[in-house]
Amino acid sequence: MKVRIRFFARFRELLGSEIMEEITKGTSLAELVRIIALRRSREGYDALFDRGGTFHPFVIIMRNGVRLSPPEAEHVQVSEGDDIAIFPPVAGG
Amino acid sequence: MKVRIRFFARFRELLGSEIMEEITKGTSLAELVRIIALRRSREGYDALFDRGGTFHPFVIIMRNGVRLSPPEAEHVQVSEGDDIAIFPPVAGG
Amino acid sequence: MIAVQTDDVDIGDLIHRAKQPGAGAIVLFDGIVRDDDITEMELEAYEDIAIKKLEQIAERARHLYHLLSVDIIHRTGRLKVGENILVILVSAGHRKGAYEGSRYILETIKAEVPVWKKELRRDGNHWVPGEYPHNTGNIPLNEEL
Amino acid sequence: MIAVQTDDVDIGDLIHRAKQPGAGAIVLFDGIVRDDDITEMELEAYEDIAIKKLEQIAERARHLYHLLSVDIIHRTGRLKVGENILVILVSAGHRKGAYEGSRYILETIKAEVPVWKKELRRDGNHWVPGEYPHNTGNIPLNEEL
Repeated sequence: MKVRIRFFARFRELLGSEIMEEITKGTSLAELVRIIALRRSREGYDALFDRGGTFHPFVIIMRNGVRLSPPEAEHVQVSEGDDIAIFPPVAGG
Repeated sequence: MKVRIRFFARFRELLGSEIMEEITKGTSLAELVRIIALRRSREGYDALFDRGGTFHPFVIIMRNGVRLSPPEAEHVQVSEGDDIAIFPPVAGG
Repeated sequence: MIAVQTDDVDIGDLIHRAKQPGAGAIVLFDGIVRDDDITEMELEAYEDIAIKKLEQIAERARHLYHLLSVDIIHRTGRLKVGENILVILVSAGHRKGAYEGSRYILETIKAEVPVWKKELRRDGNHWVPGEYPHNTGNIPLNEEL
Repeated sequence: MIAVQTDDVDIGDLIHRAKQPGAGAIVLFDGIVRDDDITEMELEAYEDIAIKKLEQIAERARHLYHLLSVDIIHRTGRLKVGENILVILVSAGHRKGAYEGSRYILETIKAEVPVWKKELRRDGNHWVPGEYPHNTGNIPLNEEL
């Protein structure tokens, strides 16, 4: 099953901009991001998760253009073709 | 003794834009304007003064760049070279 | 640039010149002739006092809102629908000062600067009443401009 | 015109096109790169979502403030001191809607649109923190954009 994960801004610098990932069915969104982050950079992992392994409250998580809260990301299972985006607080304008 | 009186906007249309007037010493500003207005147009006089002959409260009176209230205009005597301006509420912008 | 003039103004050039050290936000207000069944608008000013007032307002706004630059151009004469009547351009370090300073300048102009507008309509002409009718002009009493 | 782009925009042309029937007030906000000891600014956007968000904000503002036109151009890429970052141009019948609509658009962009800024300084680079840190992005939860 294939999904796309994109990181932006500081998270992109730490973890890469766009990752196509092959995963097994039943994986939660949070679990998927933990796996990728751990594999790529400890600093990147720490930027997203606290010591207990849960998303920092300021991390923004979107799946297919819909925002999910960190607790929701623990429960939502990713599906074939999902487009996931992870980013820090916005600072445009 | 010579003074200059300028009217603006609606008052200008009724009374003329700029008048150089020769007056006798001791004339009050309001009296001067009453004399000029009466001489020039009844409609112009009524635009500036009520039936009792006092300035309508919305009339703006300036002497040499300083604004005077209608009661002040009754007391202030005009002096040689005075520059007097009479105009309705402003509406720029 | 503070002016009361018949000529139009080059807004692009004003913006370019407002980009000075420290500037992070520019706010432009452009008041234009609205097509309220009118053919044209005729503007009249008590010019010497209007310019002094605009300079005073610009200086006050600069101080109150920490503006880095202030341009005010008020046009007079006959203007067609869509033409610029009043252009206010301010720059500031941050957006808050720029917006608030711009609005302050506009409201104060409407209350204090001796300018009048006449709408020329097919069915006759009409002086636009001031928005601050009684407290007219708000030009303070006995204050030297 | 709603855009997220690297190219600059012709503000004079935007103003010209905003002068449409019913318009009496135009307000422009131009956010520019401030010389806070930086050499350049680098802007990054989550483009597809940023554009959808800008369109949504423009539509909401048009409705809430009775705006006649809304243009929003957010730039990305490397920008020098003084360059335009964000241009918001609105037109309305009257000044109140124009000012308030413009400010509403700016504040909502700062809270909701996925764009990030990095300051490039002589002493190192630095991501500008969001102004709405916790309630991040204010992108509503579970809402399809």
